[in-house]
Amino acid sequence: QEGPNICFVTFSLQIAYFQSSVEGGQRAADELGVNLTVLDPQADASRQVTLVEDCISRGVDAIVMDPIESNSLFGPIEQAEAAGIPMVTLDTQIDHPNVLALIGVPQFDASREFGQYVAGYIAGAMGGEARIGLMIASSEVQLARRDGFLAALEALPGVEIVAEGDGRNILEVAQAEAENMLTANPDINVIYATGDPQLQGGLAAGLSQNRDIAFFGWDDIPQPFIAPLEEGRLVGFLKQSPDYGGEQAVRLLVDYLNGEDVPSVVSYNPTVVTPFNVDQFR
Amino acid sequence: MTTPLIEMRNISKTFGAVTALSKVSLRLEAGGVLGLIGDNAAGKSTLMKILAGALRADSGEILIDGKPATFAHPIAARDAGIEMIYQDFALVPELTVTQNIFLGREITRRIAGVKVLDRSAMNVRAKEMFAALGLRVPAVTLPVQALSGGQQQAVAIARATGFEARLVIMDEPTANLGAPAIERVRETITRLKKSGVAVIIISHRLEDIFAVGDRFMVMKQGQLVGEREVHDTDNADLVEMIVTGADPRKPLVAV
Amino acid sequence: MTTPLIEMRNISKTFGAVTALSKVSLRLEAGGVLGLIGDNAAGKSTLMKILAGALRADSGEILIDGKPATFAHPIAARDAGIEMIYQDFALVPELTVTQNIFLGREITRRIAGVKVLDRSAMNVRAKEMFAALGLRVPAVTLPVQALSGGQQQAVAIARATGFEARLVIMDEPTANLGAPAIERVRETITRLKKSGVAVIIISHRLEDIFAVGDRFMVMKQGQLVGEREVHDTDNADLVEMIVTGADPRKPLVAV
Amino acid sequence: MFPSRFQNNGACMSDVNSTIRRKAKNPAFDMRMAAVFLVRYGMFIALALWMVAMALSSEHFLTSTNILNVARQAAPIIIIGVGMTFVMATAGIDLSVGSLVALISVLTAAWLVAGLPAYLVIGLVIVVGAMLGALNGFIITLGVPAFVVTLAALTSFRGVGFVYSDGRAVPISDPVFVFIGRGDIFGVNTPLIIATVVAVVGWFVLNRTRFGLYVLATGGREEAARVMGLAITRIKITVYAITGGLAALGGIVISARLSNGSPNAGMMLELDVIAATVLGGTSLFGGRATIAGTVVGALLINFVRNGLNLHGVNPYWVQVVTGIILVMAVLMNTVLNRKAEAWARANPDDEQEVSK
Amino acid sequence: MFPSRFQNNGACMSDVNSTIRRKAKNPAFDMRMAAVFLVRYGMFIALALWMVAMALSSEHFLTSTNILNVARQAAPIIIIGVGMTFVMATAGIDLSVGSLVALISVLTAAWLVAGLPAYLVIGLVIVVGAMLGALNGFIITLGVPAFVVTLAALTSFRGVGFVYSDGRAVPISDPVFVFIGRGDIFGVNTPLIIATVVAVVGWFVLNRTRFGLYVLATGGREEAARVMGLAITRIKITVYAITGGLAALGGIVISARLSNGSPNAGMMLELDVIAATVLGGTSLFGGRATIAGTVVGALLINFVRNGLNLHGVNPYWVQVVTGIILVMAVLMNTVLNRKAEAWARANPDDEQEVSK
Ligand SMILES: Nc1ncnc2c1ncn2[C@@H]1O[C@H](COP(=O)(O)OP(=O)(O)OP(=O)(O)O)[C@@H](O)[C@H]1O
Ligand SMILES: Nc1ncnc2c1ncn2[C@@H]1O[C@H](COP(=O)(O)OP(=O)(O)OP(=O)(O)O)[C@@H](O)[C@H]1O
Ligand SMILES: [Mg+2]
Ligand SMILES: [Mg+2]
Repeated sequence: QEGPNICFVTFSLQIAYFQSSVEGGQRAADELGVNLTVLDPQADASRQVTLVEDCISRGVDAIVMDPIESNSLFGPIEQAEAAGIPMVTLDTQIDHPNVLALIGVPQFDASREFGQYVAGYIAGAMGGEARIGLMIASSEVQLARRDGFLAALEALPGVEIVAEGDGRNILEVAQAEAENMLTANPDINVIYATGDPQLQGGLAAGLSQNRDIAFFGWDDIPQPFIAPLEEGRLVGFLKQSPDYGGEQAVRLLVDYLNGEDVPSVVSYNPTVVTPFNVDQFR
Repeated sequence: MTTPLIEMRNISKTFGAVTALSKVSLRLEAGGVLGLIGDNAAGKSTLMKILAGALRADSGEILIDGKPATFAHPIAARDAGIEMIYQDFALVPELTVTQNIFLGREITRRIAGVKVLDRSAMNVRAKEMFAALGLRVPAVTLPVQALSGGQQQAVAIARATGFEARLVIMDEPTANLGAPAIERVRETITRLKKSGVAVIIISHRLEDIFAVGDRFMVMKQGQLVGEREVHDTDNADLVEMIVTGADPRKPLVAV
Repeated sequence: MTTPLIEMRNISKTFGAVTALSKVSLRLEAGGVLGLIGDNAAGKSTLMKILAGALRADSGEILIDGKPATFAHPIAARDAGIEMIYQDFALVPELTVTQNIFLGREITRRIAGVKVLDRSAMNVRAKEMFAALGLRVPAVTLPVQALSGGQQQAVAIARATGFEARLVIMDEPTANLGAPAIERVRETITRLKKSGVAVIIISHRLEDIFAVGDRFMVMKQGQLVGEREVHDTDNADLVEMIVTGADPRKPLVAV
Repeated sequence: MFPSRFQNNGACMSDVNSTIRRKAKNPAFDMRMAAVFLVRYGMFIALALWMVAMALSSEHFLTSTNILNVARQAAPIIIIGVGMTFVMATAGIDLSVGSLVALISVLTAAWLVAGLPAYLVIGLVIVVGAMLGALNGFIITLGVPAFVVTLAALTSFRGVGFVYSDGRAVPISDPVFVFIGRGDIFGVNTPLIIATVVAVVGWFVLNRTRFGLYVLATGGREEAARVMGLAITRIKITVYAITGGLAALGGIVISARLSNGSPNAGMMLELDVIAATVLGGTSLFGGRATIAGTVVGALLINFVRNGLNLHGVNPYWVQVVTGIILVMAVLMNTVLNRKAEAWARANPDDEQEVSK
Repeated sequence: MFPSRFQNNGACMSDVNSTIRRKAKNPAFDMRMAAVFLVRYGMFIALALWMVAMALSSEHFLTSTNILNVARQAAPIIIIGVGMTFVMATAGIDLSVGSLVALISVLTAAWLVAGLPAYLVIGLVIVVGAMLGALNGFIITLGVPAFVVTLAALTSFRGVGFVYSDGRAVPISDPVFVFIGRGDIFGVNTPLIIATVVAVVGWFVLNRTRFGLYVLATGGREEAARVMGLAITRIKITVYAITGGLAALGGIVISARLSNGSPNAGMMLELDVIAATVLGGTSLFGGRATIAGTVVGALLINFVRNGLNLHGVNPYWVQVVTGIILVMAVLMNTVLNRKAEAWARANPDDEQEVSK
C-alpha cells in the first residue's frame, strides 16, 4: 500500500478499445507500484460523473478519465480541484487548470487526416467517384470522427455521402443497420465506420450480401480485421494505441505526484493499417 | 298512475353474440320495493348494471322522474341518487372497509387550504353506519380482502344504504349472509322504503321478497316473463314462471 | 362406531392476529351428509379449505380411514379423493368451461408417442357431466368469465362431482342458483350419498340441509358450538345456536 | 331465437350441438366469424399493410435478399420470444434474456476455442441457459417479484460474461456455427428454420399439451390453479428454464451470425423480445398468450426498422418513427377490435324477429 | 378472547373501539407491532445493514462528502421514482422516463442557449414533460398496454432529442442550473433538497388526499373503482402526466449536475427507477404503493454501487455483485416477512386460554 492511489475512470469496458487502454494503465501501475482502481461507467455520462465523485470520496491521489461527454465533468473536476486531486484526460481535451494533460489523439484532426487518405484512395483506385455510407454511433468522440471525415471529403466533386447508419456501438444493431443500408443503396461502394462495432457490423453485412465495397474505419483492435484486410474487403483502418495512452496517463500522473514537470499534451500518430503493413500488427 | 321514479323502456343489450337483454321495460315508484327474479343468466344483473350506469344499453331509454336520462357512466347514476350493491360486491381488496365505503365521496377537511382526507371522521362515520344497520364487521381499518364473504357483503350493503339515495339496487344481497344478518337486511329495506327510497332486489330467495317487497318481476332468457303483486301470488306460481318462462295468466308476453 | 372416513382433530388456524379456528374437531362416515352452518366469519370456509389442502392448519391432525394424513397441498387432498367447491368457485376466468372442469386431470391421447390434450373427448365428457347433473351452461367452449354467477357455480359443481371422489365439500353451493338448479343440486347430493360418497355442505340455507343432510354442525367464532341429527332438530333450535353460540342442551361445549 | 355458437340462454347441451352444426349455413354467422378473425389477427393485418406499403414504395423491399435478411434478423427474437410468451402467460417477465445471450456467446466461443466439439458445446450451453433460467424461476417462486429477480440477473449474467471473457470478443469459425449463422437449407437460411421449428413446437406445447394449459391457468388465476392441484412452483420454474434454454439457443444463433463470441452480444435484446411478445397480444398480466402473435410481433418490429432504413430515413428519425408505428399498430388493433365487436352485434333486434 | 386490533370475530364496533384503547398496555401486542414493523420496513433494515457493513469496512464511506455525493446521485431516481410509484399504483408502468430525461436535457440546453431565462426554461420543460406524459396516458386509456406505449415512447422521445440536437451535447453554464446541480443550502446539496420536497409532497398526495386514494383504488380493482364513479381515464392520464413532469424535473437536475444538455442523458435510467420502486415494495400489479419504500430503494441501489466502488471492486464484478445484493435484499425482506408473520401468531392457543 506504499504507492499512490490512482482512479482510472474509463469510457466503457464493453468496448475493446477502452479495455486495451485500461490494460496499458494497469501495466504502468504494476511497474510503478501504483494502486490502480478501474471504474466502468458503461458509456453513461451521468454514471461517469458518479464514479469520479466516488473516487474523490475515496481520497485518491490522482484520477485518469476518458470523458464520455466532456461538459459533464466540470462539476467533479472542480470538486477534485478543491480536494487537491490532479487529473488527466484521454482522447478528449478539457480546458481546466486541474486537468494537467490530454493524452491521446485529437479525434477530429486524426479523422480528417484519415479522410484525406480515403480521398486519395478514391482518387487513385476508384477514379475519383464514390458513393459513401457512414456507420456511426452517436457519442461525442464518434461524431467528431464523422465531422473530421466529412471535412476532408467536402472538397471532392465526385464523392457523395448517400446514407448514414447508427450502430449504437452494438454489434448486432450495427450489422442489421448496415444490411438495411446496403439493401437500400445498391450503389454504395465505400463505407466509413467511426468505431469498431460499426466497422465489424458493416463488414459482416457486406459479406452476407456479397457486395464489393471498400471499407475504411476505426479503431484499435486489429484482430477481427486481419482476415478482411487480407481478403481485400477492408482497405484500411486507423489504429490508435489506447494501451499506450493508458500507460502514459498513469506515468504522467506518477511523475506529477513525484513533483516533476509534466507536458500538457501527450500525443502520438495513429497508424493506418493496410494490407501492406498488416504484418506488424498480428 | 303517478310519474314513476324510474322507468326503463325497451332495453336491449348483447355481449358479442350473446343476447343478454331484449326489449325489457321496468317501472318503479318512490318507496316501492321490486323483486327481480329469474333463473340463472336471465339477465337480471345486466339490466341492473345498465340502470346503475356500469354498463351501457345497446338500445332503449331510461327515465328518471319522467325525464330521459342516459347513464353513460356510474358517476351520472350516482349523482341521480342510484346506488347499487353488486353481485360481486365491487370492493377494492387492498383498501380498508372505510375507504371502500367512502370511495368517491370522501370526507375531507382543509389544512392550510389543502383538502386532506379526514380519516378519523370517516372511520367514526363508518362505524356508525354499521351500528345503524346492525351489521357486523371487524375493525373498519382492515383491508376488505381480509374479510369473509359475508363480511364483504355487509360492507357493500353499508356503502349502498349509508348515503342519501333515491333508489337502492341490491343484487343478491343475502346470498352470503347468515340468518341474523338477513334479518338485519330485511329491516334495512323496510326502513329505506319508509323513508321513500325505492329498492330493487335481485334474489333467488323468494322469501326475502315476500317478506319486504311489493312486486315481483320475472325474467327469463333476457326477456320479461311476467309481473305479480306480492299479495297476489305464491311461491309455486312464481317458480312455474321462472322455470317455464311463460306467464300462466297470459297466453303470450307482450311488453 | 366404525372408523370414520374423515376425522379432523383439534384444528387451529390463525391469520395474522385473527384466530379463525381454535381446536375444532369433525368426523364423517362414508355416505354421510354433514351440514356445516354458522354465522358469517365463523370459520366454516377456513376449516374446509384445510381439509381440502388449500390452507394448512397451525395445529391439529387429519385422519383418513383412521390413518393420519396432513395435506400439505391440494394435490394430496385430491389424490385422497377429496373434492371441494370453493365459495369463490376457484375457476380460471380465461379458460373454457371444459378446461376448468378437467384442470389437473386432462384426458390425453398419444400422437406419435406425444401426449396431446384430447380436446374433443373432454368437451363431450363435459357435456355429459352437465347432462347427468341436469345443470345448464352455454357452450362448454366458452371462457368462464363470460358466464353469469350461477353458471359459474354450475361449472364448479360439475367439476367437483364429475370425478370419482370419496368426499365432496360444497361451500355455499346454492348461493347463486335459481330454484330449478337448487333442486338439481339436491338430487346430485342424494345421488352421491347413495353411491357412498361423503358430502359436507356449508350453507346459510338450512332448508337445503334439512332436505338432504344427515347431521348439522354449528360453528361460531372459530369454535364448534354443537351438533344435531337432522331428524332431531328444527330451524329455531339451530338459529338459536348460530346466534347465541351456545348449545341449549349442554351447559358447556367440550370437544 | 337466433341460433349462434355462443348462445348463452341456458339451452342444454344438445341444442348447442345442433347450432354448431348449423353455423356454416348462416351468412350472419360468417360475418361474425370474419369479425372475430379481424380481432384475433389484427396484428397480422398491420404487418400485411406495412409490407404492402413498403413493397409499393421501395423496389428493394420485396427482394429475396431483403426478406431473408429481415427473417434472419428476426430469428433470435422469435426464438427467445417463444420462451417469453410462456413466461408472460404465467404473469411473469424475464428481463435477463439479453444478458444471458451475452454469457452464452462468451461460453460458446471459449469452449470452441478449448477444442470441444461443436455439437457438445451447443448441448452444454443450452443446459447452462436452462439452468440459469431455472435459478431465476426458483428465486421467483420464493416470493421475489420476477421483475426484480430478472433485472438483477440482467446485470449479473452479463457481468459474469465479462469476467469470464475479460471483456474480449473471440471469433468463432467452427463450420457448424458458420452453417447455423449463414448457411441455408434449400435456400432458406438456417436461423429462420430454427426459429420456425421453435415457434411450431412452442405453439404445440402451449395449445395442445397439459403443460401449456397449466401455464395459462397459473397466469390466469394462480390461486385457483393452486387449489386445483397444479404444481405452481414447478410450472413457474419450468417456464423460466425454457426461456433460459431458448435464450441460449438464441445466443448460439446470434454468435453464429456474428461469427463472434462477445460479452456485448444481445445488448437491449430483452426490450425487443418483450415488445414482440406484447405487440403480438400476449398479456403482461398473464392468462392470455399467443405464439403466432409473438412471431408476427417480431417480424413487425424488424420489418418496420428495415422499411424505414430502406427509405434512407435519418437514423435519429428511425427511432422516432419506429415508436410511433408500433403504437399505431396496436392502437389500430384495439380500435378494430371494438369496431369488430360492435359490428358482430349489429342489429340484434332483427335477429330476434327472425327467431320468433 | 384475546383482544387485538385485528380481531375479526364479528364483534361489533364498540368492542373494537375498546380494544384499540387497550392495545398499548398489552406486551404481546407490542411484539406483534414489532413484527409488522419488521415486515413493513424490511428494506430499511436491508439498507441499514448494508450501510453498517460499508461503514465498518471502508473509512471513506461515512464521510459527509461521500454521503452527500450518493444522495446527489440518488436524487433524480427518487424524484422520478415518486412518479413511477403513482404509475405502478394504477398497475401501469412508464418505460419512457429515461428518454424523456434526454429530450428535456436537450430542450433545456437549447432554450438556455437561445437566451430564455432559466426559470422560464424550467417551467416550460416541466410543462412539456407533463404533456408528453399525459400523451402516454391518453393512448394507454385508449386500450393500448402501458408497456407498449411507453416502450414506443422510450424510442421516440430519445429519437426526437437526437433529431433536435443533431446528437450533440450542449454545455449548460447558467448560474441557476449550476446552483441546482452542485449548489447547496446550509450544506445540503440542492438535488437532495429537491428530491426530499418531491418525496414529501408525493407521500402526502398518495396517503392523505383523494387523488392518492383513487390511484390506489384504480390499481387495486379497476372495475370496482369504475362502478364507484371514479374517473379512471382522468386518473390514469394524470399519473402519467405527473411522472412526465417529474421526469422533466429529474432531467433538469441531471442536466444541471452534468452541466450538459445531451440526448444521451438518462440512458437506462428507467431500469434504475423501476428497480428502486419495486425494491421499495410497490407492486407491479397495482393497488399497493409506498413512497418511503421507493426512496429507500433508490438509496439502496446507489449505496450498493457506491460501496462496491469505494472498495475498488473489479468493474465487471460490480455488475455481478450489484445484482446479487439486490436480490438478496428483497429475498431477505420476503423471508423476514414470513418469519415475522409466523412469530406474530406464535402460541395462539395460550391466548385462547387467557381469554376464557
Ligand atoms: N361481461 C360479459 N361478457 C359476456 N357475457 C356476459 C357478460 N355479462 C353477462 N353476460 C351474459 O349475459 C347473460 C345474462 O347474465 P346476467 O349476469 O345478467 O344473469 P343473471 O340473471 O344475473 O344470472 P345469475 O342469477 O346467475 O347472476 C348471461 O348469458 C351471461 O353469460
Ligand atoms: N386469507 C385470509 N386472511 C386473513 N383473514 C382471513 C383470511 N381468510 C379468512 N380470514 C378470516 O378468518 C375468519 C373466518 O373466515 P371464514 O371465511 O372461514 O368464515 P366463514 O364461516 O366461511 O364465513 P362466511 O359465511 O361469511 O363465508 C374471518 O374472520 C376472516 O376474516
Ligand atoms: Mg346475476
Ligand atoms: Mg365462507
